[in-house]
Formats: sequence, structure tokens, C-alpha cells
Amino acid sequence: MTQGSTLIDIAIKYGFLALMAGLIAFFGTMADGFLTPFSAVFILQSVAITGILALGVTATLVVGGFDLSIGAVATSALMLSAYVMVVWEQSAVTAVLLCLAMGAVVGLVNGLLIVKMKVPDLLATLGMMFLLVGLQRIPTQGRSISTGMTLSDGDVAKGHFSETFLMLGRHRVDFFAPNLVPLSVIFLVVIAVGVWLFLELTRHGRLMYAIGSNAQAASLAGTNVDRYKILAYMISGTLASFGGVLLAARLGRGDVASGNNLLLDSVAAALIGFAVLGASKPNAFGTAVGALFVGILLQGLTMMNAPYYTQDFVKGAVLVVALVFTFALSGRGGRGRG
Amino acid sequence: MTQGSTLIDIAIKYGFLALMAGLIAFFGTMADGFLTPFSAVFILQSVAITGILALGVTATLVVGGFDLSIGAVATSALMLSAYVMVVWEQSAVTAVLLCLAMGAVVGLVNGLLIVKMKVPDLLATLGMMFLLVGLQRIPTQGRSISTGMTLSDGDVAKGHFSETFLMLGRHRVDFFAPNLVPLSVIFLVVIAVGVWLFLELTRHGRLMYAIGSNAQAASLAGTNVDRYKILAYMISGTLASFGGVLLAARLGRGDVASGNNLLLDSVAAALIGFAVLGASKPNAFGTAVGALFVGILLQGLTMMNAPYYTQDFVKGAVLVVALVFTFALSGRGGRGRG
Amino acid sequence: ADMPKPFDNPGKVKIALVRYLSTGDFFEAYLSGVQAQAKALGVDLRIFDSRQDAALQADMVDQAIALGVDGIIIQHGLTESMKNAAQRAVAAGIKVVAFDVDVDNPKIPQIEQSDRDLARLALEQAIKDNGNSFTAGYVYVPGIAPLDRRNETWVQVKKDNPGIKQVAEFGTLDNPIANSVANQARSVLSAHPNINVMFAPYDEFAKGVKIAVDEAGMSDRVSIYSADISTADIQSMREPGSAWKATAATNPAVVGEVSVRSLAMLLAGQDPGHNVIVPPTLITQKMLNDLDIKNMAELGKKVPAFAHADVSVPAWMPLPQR
Amino acid sequence: MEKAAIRLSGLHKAFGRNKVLRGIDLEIPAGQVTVLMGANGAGKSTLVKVLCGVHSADEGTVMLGDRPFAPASPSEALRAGVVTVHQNINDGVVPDLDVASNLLLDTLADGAGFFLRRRRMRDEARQIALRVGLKIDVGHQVADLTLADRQLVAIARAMARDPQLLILDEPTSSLSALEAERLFALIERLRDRGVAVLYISHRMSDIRRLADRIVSMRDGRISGLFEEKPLDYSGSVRAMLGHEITEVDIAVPTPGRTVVEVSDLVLRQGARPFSLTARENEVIAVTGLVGSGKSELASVLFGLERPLSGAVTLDGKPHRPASARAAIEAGVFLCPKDRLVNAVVADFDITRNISLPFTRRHSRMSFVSRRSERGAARRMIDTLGVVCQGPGDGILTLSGGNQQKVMVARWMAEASRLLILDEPFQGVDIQARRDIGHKIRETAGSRATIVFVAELDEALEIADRIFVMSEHSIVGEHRNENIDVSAIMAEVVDAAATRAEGN
Ligand SMILES: Nc1ncnc2c1ncn2[C@@H]1O[C@H](COP(=O)(O)OP(=O)(O)OP(=O)(O)O)[C@@H](O)[C@H]1O
Ligand SMILES: Nc1ncnc2c1ncn2[C@@H]1O[C@H](COP(=O)(O)OP(=O)(O)OP(=O)(O)O)[C@@H](O)[C@H]1O
Ligand SMILES: [Mg+2]
Ligand SMILES: [Mg+2]
Repeated sequence: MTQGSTLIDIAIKYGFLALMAGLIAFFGTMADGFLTPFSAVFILQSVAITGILALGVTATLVVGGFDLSIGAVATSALMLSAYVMVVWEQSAVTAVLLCLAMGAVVGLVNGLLIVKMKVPDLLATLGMMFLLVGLQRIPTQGRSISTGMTLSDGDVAKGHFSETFLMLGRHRVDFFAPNLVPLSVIFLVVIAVGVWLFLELTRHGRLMYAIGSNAQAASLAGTNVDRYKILAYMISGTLASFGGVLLAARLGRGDVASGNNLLLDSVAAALIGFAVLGASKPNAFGTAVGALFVGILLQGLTMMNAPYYTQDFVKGAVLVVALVFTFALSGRGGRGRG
Repeated sequence: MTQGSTLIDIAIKYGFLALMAGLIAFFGTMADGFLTPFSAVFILQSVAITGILALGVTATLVVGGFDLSIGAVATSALMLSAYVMVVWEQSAVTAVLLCLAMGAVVGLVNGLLIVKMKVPDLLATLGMMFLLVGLQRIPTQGRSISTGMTLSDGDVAKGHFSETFLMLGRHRVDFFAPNLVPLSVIFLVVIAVGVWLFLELTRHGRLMYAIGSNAQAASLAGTNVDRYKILAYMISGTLASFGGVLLAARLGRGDVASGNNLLLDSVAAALIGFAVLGASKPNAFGTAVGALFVGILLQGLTMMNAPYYTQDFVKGAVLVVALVFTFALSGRGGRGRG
Repeated sequence: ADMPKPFDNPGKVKIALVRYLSTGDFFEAYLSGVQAQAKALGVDLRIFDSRQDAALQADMVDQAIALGVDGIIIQHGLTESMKNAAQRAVAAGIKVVAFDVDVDNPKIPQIEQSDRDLARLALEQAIKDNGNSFTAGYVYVPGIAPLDRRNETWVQVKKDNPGIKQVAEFGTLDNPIANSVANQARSVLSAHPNINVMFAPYDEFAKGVKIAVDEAGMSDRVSIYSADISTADIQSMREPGSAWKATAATNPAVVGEVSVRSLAMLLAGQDPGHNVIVPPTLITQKMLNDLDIKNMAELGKKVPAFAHADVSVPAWMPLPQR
Repeated sequence: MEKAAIRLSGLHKAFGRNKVLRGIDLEIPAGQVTVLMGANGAGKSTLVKVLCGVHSADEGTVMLGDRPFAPASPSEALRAGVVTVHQNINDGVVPDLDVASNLLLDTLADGAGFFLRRRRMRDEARQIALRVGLKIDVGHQVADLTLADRQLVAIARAMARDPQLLILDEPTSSLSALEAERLFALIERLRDRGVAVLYISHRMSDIRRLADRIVSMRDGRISGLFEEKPLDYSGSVRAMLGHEITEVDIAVPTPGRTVVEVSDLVLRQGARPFSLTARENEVIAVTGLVGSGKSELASVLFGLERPLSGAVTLDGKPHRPASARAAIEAGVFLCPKDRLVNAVVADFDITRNISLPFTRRHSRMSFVSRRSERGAARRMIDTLGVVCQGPGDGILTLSGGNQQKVMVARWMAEASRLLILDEPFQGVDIQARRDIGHKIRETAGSRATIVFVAELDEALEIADRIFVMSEHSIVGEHRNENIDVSAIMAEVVDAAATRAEGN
């Protein structure tokens, strides 16, 4: 029972994408070299990590939850992978597997806290965030991890980031041009498509949307609400840890870092996704577009030599305008609380 | 019709406070000088600003919203007050009034975005956050503001932080001991009591809780839902800007890097408040206790010479345990999403 | 050795380190230096960590006063917030030294790693390598005191060398800094492919720039000059074909030791001087390769100027074990 | 008699100190419709929730066929063939998904396969929808549907399951006679296929139409079992109440001054203009099919919507409230339908729910006086006979009917000029309905009262005058004396017929 004219419908549906196209056109004329495959790939690369985290957070948004711990999970994975390779001198495969397992376990704990202990999701994941931020620094007393570092027992760490591992963040695949597309971009695309398929086209995704919309009704219709909620947090945790692995591979070292900016940027991407195609609800396609949007904006502004603070400002302004446009027009506000 | 035995009821109701008492006892025996009025005042002072912000966020939580922009509002007020006094060479009163007005206007804009434009609250305030983070740095190109700084037109700023203004953050009132209680602590206590009175005992607070629980029902019962929601965001914005003023008064400088952790710490305090006295919903008393709790924890750990990362870890761990305790026992999870 | 009072009974001496910044390698290394020197002296060290909360840091000074410490080291912070607190400590008869924050007090020695010198050493190397006209990208975030001081030198060097053309200025402190800076630097490099020198006077910035330069495949065309050093930086500078050519640094651990020694001198009634400057060392890629230096420990061993600063070392002063 | 599909023995369930089920022994045979009757708060829904795996019993056993049955979750119950349509309609549907997904939600939940087969889903959903006469595109979002359609969606899903035991907890609370009739036909078809049906309702017309046997419940116990034809309806009511039902005897009083005058109102494009007058000391009932525009008229009077044209006056002055607040201040109160969506503040206790619109009256300088509001709440609990432990009870701990009473109490706590009640008897038991009706009539002296009800029985029980609404317009007016019920029905159904033709 849609109301109003089709024109508004079209505006709602394609307004955000049109805005993005306008942005691309603007930067294309204003900044040299913006409209090259090289630049496009780079934008994708710059949003790969946030994008992957945002897709995870989307899964939790779909079941009506929220994961504040993703930033901390990612930096924990960054530290863990470095620790495994540099201090324990293990292989890349071990490092990646351990990180993914860590992410999944964190997600599981988050999920259990929320469904079994009935801790509200924001609270549970906030607690988890603080916990991980502290935990990841304890093994090295707050220092970064790199080959040659002195360990607490006085030894020198002899392990190093294996080539295989670094490839995850650095290897480029031939595509149109030789050595064009970095692996991390391929991961982003594969994960985005995967999450999209899962949420939109599978039974499980549909049930997760049902839970987010009305958990009680879904439960009474026989859905195992607890299990799906836990699953969502595990997806989120695992993807966040994978994001951390990619980060480690790009940096080539275990830098101590708070994941706050990762968190905020991914949340922004996932929330912007609400506005894409007039969805008014969390959705994987929108999240990917949201991440891309932020990437394009930052790339364009940086190429135009805008200082970092104007970038934040423009990011905020465009976000607000885009959202007002979408939500004021569609006039329903969707699942409000994100 | 409370369910279960009274023992569990008591555990739910006083569990968190008992935990806090235990913590105090523990630190009291472990750390010299923890149990002194001086230390108590210090704890209060260390949480004054976070506490004030958290009380604001509580108001938005009560109407079922969420304000992610508080940290940015506080730092904007910090920069604005410095700018007004140092660059424009205006008085303390002007600076404070302008800051409060700025906070109220930001709250108003947040509120309008949310109620009129139907932008989901997390989104609207996230956009506002980015916007302010950028905006506050534009007048000084990202530099801190202090007397003698070179302005963009080459002049030297001649204004300075007035004594009156600095007193807000630094003056101490005689209480038991001479010069014991800082003004900021008094502000915290007064604001906490004020917000508590407002939310718990006045009909406006009552209606705000009704809106948070069922906005549709409140509206049909004649409540001006939009106006109260906007009011909540204005309270939040104004309190956050006041927090920023106190911060400026304590720093004596418009420092761009300060205030990074304000958002997360205040949100943590407000959310911990859910667990106090088994409220399972946002409440001013709980928020104040939550802020105090974090303050006690950090002070105790500092006095025991724990490195900063273990403080994060312990903060997270205690938070999770306290929450599990409260929510698992009460078994209802309250207003879940914060 | 014959120890002057009060170090004849060092167990009774309590000193406090009041920190503004703590997260990151620099600060951990500084702390380890402080701890090592305090241990060598045998004094009781208490650490107050304000986690970048300047107001809290001022309170912590008061707390230290209330705790009855004999000496305080103030590590970083803001002049405006620390000035009064430091004065209160002095008034309470406590000896105070300040590292990298100007507390504007004649009674308080200022320990400094000279940021201007750091920038100067790095830039002199850049001019030596690239001549005095080149196209530069510059990484800077205003409002951070050491970066602001390094910036002053850069501005001066640009003025003295009109051939240096700065085509881009960028920078961010978004965490993880190296990753965010890498993203920016990639954009900058695609907009200005003619950049041949990147001045990134903070090692987190330099890491990020290096990642971007590598990703853009421009390692052979761009040279990076920076400040500060860590084990990870050494690894990164020594990578084959690394664009990171030189960095100027003081050893943060040494600065930590100097801070404690200066405080100890005050406590023993000696004067370390009002400005205690720890001289920086220039570390080039070539030097690291020639000496086969793999980490900070080896850097200290093989470049003695880096391992120990002959600053504030009276005859009685015990030095940390190496 | 058929063999028992399900047998309950010694079932106990308590919430804290509130003993809700106190030893239920009951058989529900296959191939019959067992109607369960009971006053509000008797424990019917609780019993249902035990059977469908939401609550677990404290004591007692359930045998399904010849196996013990104690489902730990709704999905277990569903798999065992126990399918439930819950009383709370919002427990039945997922608003953000389309109708098709809603109709197949349970199939999805315990289904196999990874990917959705969307075309097949749509086809199946269409068939399921067709069976209950749900004439909507299955691609629509449920959020856009009316309450009645939502209820139909929930029912349709249950019907499609081919259950062993089908439980319907007040399934017709939002349905019109037409839709209800279609539902009854479906239930009968299932019954004839050997399904055991447990049907809970407060509507005597439903019960008369469907019941093969009646079980009465009172205070958590079975208080009567009626199986012999013809069924003893009055006996069953007596058993559930513990006394005779009070008879209603409407004596139309002389109406007082005119309060509201509606003239040439057009609710929407193409609807005929209509007029009506409401006077003091008179109760008007407006009846009509679901979707005939009753709630829209209520919204217009309460200031939530504007009519296309026409005028409304209140006490001779133009009445055009800009908001609910303005209407309330003018003395026009609306007790809306769908209490859980529109009225119940879940976080509040009974007291706060009642005082919600009138906090100003209970406060001095903005500070709320707990004593004052408690007093008002106590008074209203007594007046309307709300079954509860005290005025401090959380609203959600009350049974559905008692929640409804609290919502009516909210608007009767203060004097009004015009009291509008939209479906005030949703989920209310017969006795309570009489009580509420009685109260409404008793206090009608100083105001005009308009009650919107889809059930003609309810209109007959309460009104002095009855208006029939159809196609967003008033099509008939009847004085409630020696009324010709069939004439009214004809007006209602006629309109429906024309509409059906139009479609
Ligand atoms: N979750 C609960 N917590 C506490 N008390 C409850 C709960 N659910 C029901 N009750 C209580 O159990 C009693 C029976 O409620 P129930 O909903 O079963 O009644 P009902 O027979 O279905 O009434 P109605 O006809 O009004 O729907 C009531 O007194 C109610 O207050
Ligand atoms: N918000 C809305 N959007 C679209 N259509 C609506 C909306 N509200 C009502 N309608 C439609 O308007 C018509 C009249 O609705 P209304 O609620 O006034 O009917 P009613 O007679 O009161 O029915 P009910 O018995 O359900 O209360 C229905 O066909 C309904 O589908
Ligand atoms: Mg019921
Ligand atoms: Mg209606």
C-alpha cells in the first residue's frame, strides 16, 4: 500500500545512488586521476577493512542487535596474528586460523551474554570492547610486535610475518591491467556477495530478519531465536577478526591501536546502508555501498588536498544530508534504532 | 507480581551496589590512602565531566533514543569557549552562555533530524558527531587555542582564559577540610540530583519514560512526543556542552586532542546504570553510580600501580561480570537496546 | 659508591611518574627507561596514568602530593593544565622535573628531546640525498605539541630552500594511524605522482606513507624522512628497496633514564640545569644495513650515542645495567 | 466419541505467588471443536502457552496421543503438531517482512534447505492466503496491513500446518463477521479431517456457531464440562463466572443537550457525506465491517486526521483539534483499538498507565503526587473490576482482558465531553463486558459517548442508538428499542456485497 507518487518513490530508491554518482562526477572533474581504474581499485582497497567489519555489524543489526566490540576484535586479531607469527614463530595458516577462531569465540561469548545472560547488546559488547582493548596489550606490556623485538624474558623475537600472510594484504591480481586488484579487495567483494546472499536469499537470512523485526513472533513460529542471534554475533566477530588479519597483513606488524575509528567508520557504513535503495533497514548491499561512499568521499577530498578536519566535516554533512533526503522522503524511519 | 524468592530480588536490587562496596573495601585494604576524603573527592572529580555527559545521554535513552554526538559536542564547547575568550577576547560569561547555546542548538538539530526528518537516532547523531569533529577544527586549522597563538591572518591572539572561567574547573570549596571539594564535583552532584528529580518525580520525566516505552501510546494519550524527544536531545546537548566548558576550565586551553574517550566512557556509565537497583532501564541514579563505579575502579587500580592496559581489561571484565550478575538474575533484560 | 642523602637509604625515597600519553611504543620505551633508572637507584616508583586526559593528569599531581612522594616526573601534558599543579607540588616542597611539557616554572628542570633538532637532522639528510629542490609531501596534524615544534623547523627549512615545493599536506590521528595515513598517502600519490620526498616527522606517519608508497609501486622514486624509531621501524627501513631513507630519533628509554637522573640530582640537592636536552641521533637506512642492526637493543649496542646520553650523570649516580 | 488427541492431568503453573493454573484435568478429543471459556485472568492463555512450549508447567503431565508431551520451545511443539494462534496478534506476525514470508515463517523455521525458493514460496503463500480469503498481494509488507489482515495472516499460517492439535486464542478479536465466518468454515473442515481444535473466545456468537463441547474454566481450575447436545450455553457461562450473568436491559433515556454535531463529513475521496449528532446522556454505537471507516471517523473526532470536507462542532463551537493533546483539552477522549500498539505502556505499572493522559492533574509544579495517582488508580480498579494484586502491578502481568479494562479505566478516570471508545471490548469476557458497558452507561449523563464496535451483539448491549457504517459513510440509524437485527445485518452485508461487486 505505497502512498504518494512514483516520483518520490524513485527519489527514495535511487536518491542515494544518484548522490554518489554526483560525487563521483564532481571529483572526476575536480581531481586529476580520480577517474582511473587505479583510483577505483584504491578506493576499494581503502574501504576493504572497514567494509568487512561493517558487513559483520550488519548481521547483528539484522537480528536487532548491535556489536560495539568489532573494532577491538579487529585490533586483537592484528595483535594476535603478529604474536603467533613473530613470538611463537608459527605459520601464516596457524595465525589466520587462530585469529578467526578468536573472533568466532568472542562473537560466541557476546551472543551468550546477550541471549543467555540477557545482558542488553550495547552493554555486553561495550564490556567486551574494553576487555579486549586491555587484553590484547597484556602479552607485550602494551608494545607493538615486530621481528627483533625484545620479549619480557629478555629474548629476542625471531619469528617474522610470513610472505604468505603478507600476500593477504599486499598481493595483487591481474585484472584488466596487470597487478591491479589487491587480494583484500577481492575478499571484500566475495564477503559482501556472500553476506548479501546469506541475508537476502537463504532461509537463515530471512529468519534473521524476522527476529530483528519481531523476535517474539519469530520464536512462536518455531525459530530458534537464541541460536540465530548467537550466529549473528559470531559472523560479526569472525568478520571483524578477518578484517584485523587483513590489517596486520597490510601493516606487516602488530601495532597497538584502539579500534575506535574502525568501529565508528564501520558503524557509519552499516547505518548509511539503511538509506540505500530506500531499504530503511540493515542490508548487505547498502552496507557495501555505504562503505564505498565514505571511501570515495575521503579519496576525493584527500586528492583535492582538503585537510583532515574538513574531511570529517564533509563526511558528517554529506551523511546528514543524504539521510535527511532518504528518510524524510520515505517518511517512515524504518527500524529506527539501528 | 514479582516472581521468585525475595533473596533473588535483593540480589538483583543491591547486587551492583554490593559489588561496589566490595570494590571499595578491597582497594581500601590494598591501596594506601584510598579511604581518605581526599581520594573520594578525587574520584568524584575524575568522573565529573563523564558523569555530566552520561546524565545527558540518559535523558535520550529514556525517550528511546541515543546520542552519539555528546563527545563531539563537549570538545566543540571546549574549543568554542577557548575561541571566544582567547581570539574574540570576550568574558567568561559570554563564553559559557555561547557554549550552552551551542549545545542546545546541536541538541535541537539532532532532535529535529530525528523527529521531523525521521532519521534514525544513531544515524543522525553519528552524522552530527562527524560534522562537529570537523567543524570545531576549522576556525583554527586544527591547532589548539591558547594565548599568544598566531591566528590565520598573522595576528597574535591576545585574549586569555579569565580567572572566573578557570574557577569553574579549578576552584575548591571548603567542606570538612579546607579547599577540599572542587566546583566541578558540586556541579556533578547538582546536575545528577536535578536530572534525577526531573526524570523520576516530575510529570515531564514520566511522559518521557512513557515515550521510551511506547511512543505511539504516549502520543495517543495526548503527549507531545516530538517536543519531548527534542527536549531530551537538547538536555543531552546542553549538558554535554557544559561538560566541555568544565573541561576547558580545567585545561585552560582549547586542546583539540582532549576528550577522545568522553563518548565511550559516558555511554558506559549510562548503560551500567541499567544494572543499578535492578532498574533494567535508563535512570539518573544508576548513571551517576555507574560513573562513580568506573571512577573508583580506575582510581583503585592506579593506586595499585596497574598499567593502563590492565585497567581497560579490568574495567571490561568487571563490567561484564556485574552485568551478567544483574541481568541474568533478573532474567528480563529490560529495555534491551539501550 | 658513597651515596648522597637521601639515596643512602633509597627504599625510603618515593617518586611518581605522572603520564599524559601512554599508548604506543615510544611511551612504553620511555617508561622502561624510567623504571630501569629507578631500579638502579633503588627508589620506590609510582605510576599515574591519565590516558590523555589533561585535567585528570593535573589531579594526579595532587594525588601524588597527598601520597607524600619526594619527587615527581611530569611526562607530557598541556602547559595550561599542568602549570598550577606543578607549582602546587613545588610549594609542597616536592622536587619536580617535566618531560616534553613546558610547565613555565624556574624551579622545574625541563627535560627535552629536542623536536626541532629531530626535524633538522632528518631534513638535512633529505637535502643531502635529494638536493635542495624537490617536490615534497608533508604529513602533519596540528595541535600536537611535538608535531607543532617539528613543523616550525619544516616551515623554516622550506623558507631557506625555495626549491622545495610542498604539493600536499595531509595527516590524521585516526586509529590505527599507519593504516589511515596509508589511505591518505595513496590518494596523495595518485594526485601528485611527481612527489619524490615525503617528510613524515612521526614514525606512525612514516609507516603509513611507506605502505602507500609500496602499494603504489613507487618505492624507487620516493624517499621518506621521519622522526622517532622502534624495532618495527628498523625492520621497515631495512626492507629491500625500502623508501624510508632516514629517521632522527632520541632513544625514549634514554630520555626516561635522564628524567629520573635529573630528578635524583634535584633530590640530592644538585642542579641538573634548567634545560636538560637529550641530543637526537640520525639513523639512516645505510647505517642500519652497514652495521646490520635488527632491533633497538642492537641499535643501542652498535650506536653508543643512541644507547646512553651523557646527561645528568654525576659521579655517584648508579646507571642501569645493560 | 473419538479418542483423545491430548490429555492434560494435574497441570499447575504459578507466576511467583500468583497461582494461575491450579490443577487442570482436561481432554481434547480429535475431530471436535472444544471451546474453552473463562473470565479474564482465568488462565486460558497461560494454559495455551504451556501447551505450545512458551511456559513449562510447574506440575502435571500432558499426553499427546499416547506419548508424554512437554515442549521446551515453540518449535518443539510445532514439530509435534501442536499449532497455536496467539491472542496477541503482534505475537503472530513479523511486520518488516512480506506476507509470503510471514505465511511460511514456521516452514522456514524448521525447514530444510539453505536457499529460499522464492517462486515456490510465493505460490504456496498465495494458496495459503486464498484459503482464508486473504485478498492481498503476498509481496506486501505486513507492516502496511491492517490489524485484521495481520490476524488473518497469523491464522492462515496455522491453518496451513495440517496440525494434530490446533489452538486458537481469541482469533476473531479483530475480524468482522464475514471474515469470521470464513474462518469457521475452515475450522470445520479441519475438524472433519480429525484435527483436535481448542478454541478460546469471549464471543457467544462464535461459541454457538462452533462448539462441539464446551469447557469452562474458573480461577485456574476446570469448572464445567458440557458435551451433551444441545449444549448448555447458559450453564457454561454460569460455570465460568460462578454465578448468573447479569442481564442487560437497555432503557433508552431522554438525551440531554447536544454535544457533538457532525455535518456533511466526507472521510475520503468518493465516500458519501454524512451527518450525526451526539447528545449528553446517550450512548451511540457505530458498527460496520472491518475497514468500513470506523476508526477513521474516531480519528477525525480526536484530531488525528482531517476529513476531506464537512464540519464538526463541540458544544456549538467548531471542533477542529490539531492534535490529541488539543482534543483532550477540549474534553474529547479516545480510547483507541489495538491496546498493545496504541495504548499499553509496557514499562509502567497500572497506576502510571491510568494516570498517563492526566499527569497534570496529579501533579503540583510538575511534581507528580504518587498518592493522588494511586488513589485514582485504586478507584478505577474497583470501578471496573480489574483483576490484579494491586495498583503497582506491571501492566504486562495482567491478563489481556484486564489490560483492556485498565485502558478503558484510563479514559473514564476523568470527566469528558465526548468519550470515544474504539473496540473497547477487545478480549474482554462476557461479565466484564457487561460491567464495563454498565459503567459506561451509568456515567454517561454528563457527556456524549460513541462506541465503535464491529460486533453487532456488543452494539446492542450498550447503545441507545446504533449507526451502521459502510464505505466510509453512515448508512443507517436505529434506535435500540425493539430493534430489527436483520435489517441492520442487511445494511452491513448489503454494503459488503456492493463492495465485493465493485472489486
Ligand atoms: N508472564 C506473566 N507474569 C506474571 N503473571 C502472569 C504472566 N502471564 C499471565 N500472568 C497472570 O496469570 C493470570 C492468567 O492470565 P491469562 O493470560 O492466562 O488469562 P486469560 O484467561 O487468558 O485471560 P484473558 O481472557 O483476559 O485473555 C493473570 O492473573 C495474569 O496476571
Ligand atoms: N495508515 C493506513 N494506510 C493505508 N490504509 C489505511 C491506513 N489506515 C487505514 N487504512 C485503510 O482504511 C480503511 C478504513 O480503516 P479503518 O481503520 O478506519 O476501518 P475500521 O472500520 O475502523 O476497521 P477496524 O474494524 O479494523 O477498526 C481500511 O481499508 C484500511 O485498510
Ligand atoms: Mg488470554
Ligand atoms: Mg476500527
